[in-house]
Amino acid sequence: MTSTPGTDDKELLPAVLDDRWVEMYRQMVRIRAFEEQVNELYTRAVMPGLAHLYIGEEAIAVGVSESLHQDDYITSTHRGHGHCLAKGAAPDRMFAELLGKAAGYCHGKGGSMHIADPSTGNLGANAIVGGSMGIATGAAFSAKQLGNGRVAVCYFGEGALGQGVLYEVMNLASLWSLPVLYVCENNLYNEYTHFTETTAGDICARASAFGVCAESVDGQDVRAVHEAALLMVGRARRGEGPAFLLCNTYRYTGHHVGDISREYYRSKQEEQDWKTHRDPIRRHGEWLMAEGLADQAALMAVEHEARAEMLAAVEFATAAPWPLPEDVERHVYA
Amino acid sequence: MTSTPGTDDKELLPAVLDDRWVEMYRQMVRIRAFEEQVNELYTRAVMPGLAHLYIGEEAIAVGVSESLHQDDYITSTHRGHGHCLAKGAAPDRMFAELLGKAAGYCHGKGGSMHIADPSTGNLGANAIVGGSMGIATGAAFSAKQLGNGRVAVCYFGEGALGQGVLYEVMNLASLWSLPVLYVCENNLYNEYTHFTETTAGDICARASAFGVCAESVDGQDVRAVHEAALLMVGRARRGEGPAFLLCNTYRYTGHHVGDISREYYRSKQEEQDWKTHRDPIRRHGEWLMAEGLADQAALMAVEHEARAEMLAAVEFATAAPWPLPEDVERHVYA
Amino acid sequence: MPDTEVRELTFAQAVREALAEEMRRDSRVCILGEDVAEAGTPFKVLSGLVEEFGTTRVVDTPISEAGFCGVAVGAAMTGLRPVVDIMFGDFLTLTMDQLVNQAAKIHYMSGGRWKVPMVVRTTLGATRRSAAQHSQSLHAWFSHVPGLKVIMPSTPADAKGLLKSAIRDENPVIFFEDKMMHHKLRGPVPAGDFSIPLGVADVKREGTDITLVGTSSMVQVALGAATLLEQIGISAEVIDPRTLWPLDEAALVNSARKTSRAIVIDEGYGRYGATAELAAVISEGAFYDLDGPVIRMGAMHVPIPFSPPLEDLTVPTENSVFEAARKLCRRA
Amino acid sequence: MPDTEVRELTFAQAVREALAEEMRRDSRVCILGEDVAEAGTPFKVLSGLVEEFGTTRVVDTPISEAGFCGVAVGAAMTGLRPVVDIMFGDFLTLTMDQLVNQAAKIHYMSGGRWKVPMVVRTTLGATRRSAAQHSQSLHAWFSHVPGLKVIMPSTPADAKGLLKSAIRDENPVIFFEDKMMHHKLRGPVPAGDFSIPLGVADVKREGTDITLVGTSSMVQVALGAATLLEQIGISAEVIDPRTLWPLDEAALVNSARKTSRAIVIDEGYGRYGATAELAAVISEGAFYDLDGPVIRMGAMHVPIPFSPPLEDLTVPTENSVFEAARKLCRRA
Ligand SMILES: Cc1ncc(C[n+]2csc(CCOP(=O)(O)OP(=O)(O)O)c2C)c(N)n1
Ligand SMILES: Cc1ncc(C[n+]2csc(CCOP(=O)(O)OP(=O)(O)O)c2C)c(N)n1
Ligand SMILES: [Mg+2]
Ligand SMILES: [Mg+2]
Repeated sequence: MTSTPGTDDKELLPAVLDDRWVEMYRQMVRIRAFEEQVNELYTRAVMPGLAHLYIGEEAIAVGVSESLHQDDYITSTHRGHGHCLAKGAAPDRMFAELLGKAAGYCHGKGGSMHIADPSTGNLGANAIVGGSMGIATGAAFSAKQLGNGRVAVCYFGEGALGQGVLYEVMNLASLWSLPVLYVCENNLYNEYTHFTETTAGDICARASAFGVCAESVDGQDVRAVHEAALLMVGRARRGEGPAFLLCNTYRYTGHHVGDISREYYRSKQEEQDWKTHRDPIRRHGEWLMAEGLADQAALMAVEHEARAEMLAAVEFATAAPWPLPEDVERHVYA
Repeated sequence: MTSTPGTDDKELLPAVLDDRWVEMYRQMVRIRAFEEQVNELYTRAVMPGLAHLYIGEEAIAVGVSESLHQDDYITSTHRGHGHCLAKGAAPDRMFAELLGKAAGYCHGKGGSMHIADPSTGNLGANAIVGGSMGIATGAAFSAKQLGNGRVAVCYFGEGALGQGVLYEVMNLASLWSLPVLYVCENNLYNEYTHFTETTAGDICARASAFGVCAESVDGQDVRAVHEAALLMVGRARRGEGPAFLLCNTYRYTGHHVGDISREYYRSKQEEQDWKTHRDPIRRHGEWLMAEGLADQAALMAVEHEARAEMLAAVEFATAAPWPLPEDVERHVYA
Repeated sequence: MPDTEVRELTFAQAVREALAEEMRRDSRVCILGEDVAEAGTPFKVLSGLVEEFGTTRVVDTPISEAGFCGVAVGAAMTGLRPVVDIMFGDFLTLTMDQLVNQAAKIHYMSGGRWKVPMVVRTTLGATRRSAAQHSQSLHAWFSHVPGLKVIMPSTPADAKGLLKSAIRDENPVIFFEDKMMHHKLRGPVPAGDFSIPLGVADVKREGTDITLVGTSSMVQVALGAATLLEQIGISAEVIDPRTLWPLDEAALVNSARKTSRAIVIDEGYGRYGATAELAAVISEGAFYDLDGPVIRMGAMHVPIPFSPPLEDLTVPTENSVFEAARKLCRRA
Repeated sequence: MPDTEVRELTFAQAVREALAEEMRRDSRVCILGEDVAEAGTPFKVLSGLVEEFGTTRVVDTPISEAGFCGVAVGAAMTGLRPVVDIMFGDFLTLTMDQLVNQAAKIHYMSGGRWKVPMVVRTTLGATRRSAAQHSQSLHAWFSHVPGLKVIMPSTPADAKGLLKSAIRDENPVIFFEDKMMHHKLRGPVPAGDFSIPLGVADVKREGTDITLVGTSSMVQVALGAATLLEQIGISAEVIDPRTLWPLDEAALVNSARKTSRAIVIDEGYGRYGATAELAAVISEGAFYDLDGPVIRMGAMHVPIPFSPPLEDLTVPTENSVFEAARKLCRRA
């Protein structure tokens, strides 16, 4: 985001890193470090339920979020940690939520799939595939009616292209020129099924048929994502209507943390190819160095800091207390 | 339809009329005569509830149905009388249904919006806008699985483009190459709202984005409709997949029989223009005469016969008995 | 004192008045639905509103019930107070994910951090010759779902007072209007600002021998039956819970304890419906005072048929309620 | 006698066996759903079926619940017998128009001329740490709708026998599986063709002092409570209706008349849920034999929370049922 994110250590970074491209590197690294800790918690059987990791897809949330203001809205998905962090969520309260603790963003009531936070414009992650498309479009409807200049971003996986409500709300957004950006993260799989088995025709054409401006980018290239998002967010903010950004990407790990044996639906070779040749963090780091925007040591420092930040956050969450029994009946009605 | 329809008087027509184009004229005239009687029944307060007339749109149902076999499937809409008749339904049993009589196609339980008839492949009219898109696609799924060579036609108004399920099932039909034809009847209005206020982008592009072969035709030209339908049905039957036929048309009368004062949503002038310049029956009649396929007298005879047929059918239905009280609990479960 | 003036209005006029007053009071209130603007809905309930408030606040939508309900959820979270129009209650089937998985749960799932102050106005009721897909009364489904409130007004005054409370409520509220009442039922309605709290039942008629609990359309049926019962010397009390959730359990239980007999009447399907809950609440609370089991009367367990003589068999009537009450009282 | 052989199977194995046997018997039976083929569903219930029956009969779909349910409706009308897989019962919200306005009503609306022989297999149940949108038990909604049948198996044998009946039924049937049972609950299951008629309750344990009516997941809870009650000298009868519609009312009523006390336990939300209907049926039928009101126990009226200590408070447990039963018996 162009406004200052919520964590403290950011201010401590050396001046040379105080550059947007470097900031994006840092955000991607933070997301990956967060997810690695999630996996760790799961492996240690400390985390209740499951979680869906964003590792490999970091460039999308970061490239998009860096084009937003703090009070712009996002909606997120079951694979939502990256979206939340990139929009400014604090890792400690996120981990607390993942562990079901009272200090979590949702008082422990939401868990991994429901992180929500008004202070960063996060309308909520959603465990229903396609479940937040209406919500994001509605936030854009408010922004237009109230004239507050905000933009709403709706993240979803390519599997959500199967949900009819997407076409209903794209039609509405187009008719009413709403400031909403639909960001489709095509990581090739709907759970355990390749998207080509579930997705006919042409993805971007599905949006443009509704008069929604559509474009496809390399989702492993944070600069490409960011530049496209900047353009689309700008259009939307100027009242020029909705846009659809297709980001081609890959999830490195399982559909969820428990999805360990994946060879029946994809090869180890395919996974390795993406990790080796298209890793968004490594690619961006190499570019930063080539451009002289950062050196190896600076990038290493970013990684160390991120890891330290996440370890501290895990520690906070682990030590945090559970909600009280009487909390179970609170928040049913406002 | 290419197979013989269910009514008897057809066999009595002179030999010169035994031609497909003349048959289509006859079918259009029958539909209009049917609908005029429906309006009459409503005006006389004999018909329970409401009905949605197909007057002005006859060329579509006729042009499409004439490309189908008797055992091909159709699904229809709230504005369904024309679809049912063109597929071979008998007017007497239809009127009986409209009056809620036991002799009706559905034992009086369905009424105007639910005419269904397995013997003519009519899977049912539907009072939910978009409600039969899944059903038609499912019938095509069966046809493919069972290898029986049938095709399913799904009729709907342009208002149904607002229902997300259309995009869900077009995706399925495209992925699985199902023999289904989506026929969109764009009569310019969703009830009392012009379709441009509800429909963004490009209608045919919405289908082709899903890999569904799409084409737009003049829905007031029965030959144009028929030729497009023949092609699409042929493709589908050969296993080449689904198609989408956009038919541009107009309803001459109200959204339903009670919609009398329409000037707040459309002008009398607009209505008159369509009736005068684009009437499908008159245009086709003129063409038949110009081609020497029929003379004025023959066309007049068709009209007289149709009117007589419909009057007899109304008489049958009026005299028919109500269902018995105990019928109310029959047919809940098979 | 224009605020205490009472006029005779139709049910539809009362609904429209509530909306107009709330829209004047609060610029965040807006209406979304099919043919709500110039057409004023097919039921002509909203006629005149677009002329006063314009098309940015009275918004015609495509036929996309899921889509525009979803938009309303998001709009409600971010500063508006949308009132959604779902023409026939049967079309709620298309909105269940938006209302049940999203609207109802967002406040709770977010630990109280987001709110969804929206109203869904919709219809219920049969006997309109509209057949199986336009005649359902599906309010029991929503009453089953924590996070939603469910309102069932039975008079023009209740319609106005409860709709105003619904619009001011911070939660998603489903407001069911009997479509047969819109223009047929007239009644006194206070002018000006007048609201009725949610969760307070109303005694529509006092009585001593039997309690008739009616909802929405069935309140008039119960009142009609009470008149018939009076003629044979049975004094029936008619109670209208007005909101199914929150539910004024005490009012139902106290009346049944007083009369020692109860019949609950609702136009939804009879099995696994609202009558089951109302009967269970009364049975639990008044068990030791009841002379006989609570009788439930709802729509017959059949899809609503089109044919008039069949359709008329499917819903409780004054006569069928009268007969059931008579039997229950005699048995005691 | 291979047909009377009885093996220990998990609930998931029993479901799979029923499907495999029916698919072998009848080539019209096919499966539609997300990740049903190679993945065998995320719950691994269908593993192995695609290997035997191929991808034309075990069909992976896009994430389009409304769309593929609709396809199943049409396919059922035209010669197939589809079994649809809706992964989490919460996703049924997306299929309500297809199931309620279409599948449930087509036979009736067509005057008996079309039939819709299809099965929807889906899941219910909380305590899996899946939070509010993946933990609901929405069977009450479907039981409310004429034209649908609703099955709630509680043991592997019931799952097999009832699923086979569902597939052979000529109507749309919703089949709810408790997702916590799939791999945790084992039990004896007859090999070969073995079906259980719909509408016949099962006495899971005989007793004389109190009737515990449990559905699906709550049958084990009731049995656990019965064991605890036995230790304090209370003999509990545990009845499982097995199908909520058709409902074996006589079995419930007769048991309650015998014991004079009843508790109904169901994992759906407690208000306007299945417990209300079951309690009302018992109250109506056994009124004069009951010592006290029928007690209802369902999920707390809250969206299911993620946090484990909170989630565990929301559903009835052996202990809470034991306490309620003890109270009811003491009071008598
Ligand atoms: C409506 C609905 N259907 C099914 C599911 C189960 N489900 C959870 S994630 C998922 C796959 C989603 O794929 P995609 O949208 O591509 O997101 P990804 O997991 O790849 O990020 C499915 C089917 C769900 N949560 N919601
Ligand atoms: C899901 C649903 N929403 C709304 C309606 C109410 N309704 C009936 S017909 C209609 C307009 C349909 O327009 P269109 O599809 O263009 O068909 P036309 O009437 O023009 O033939 C509407 C909104 C309905 N029946 N079903
Ligand atoms: Mg994906
Ligand atoms: Mg139209």
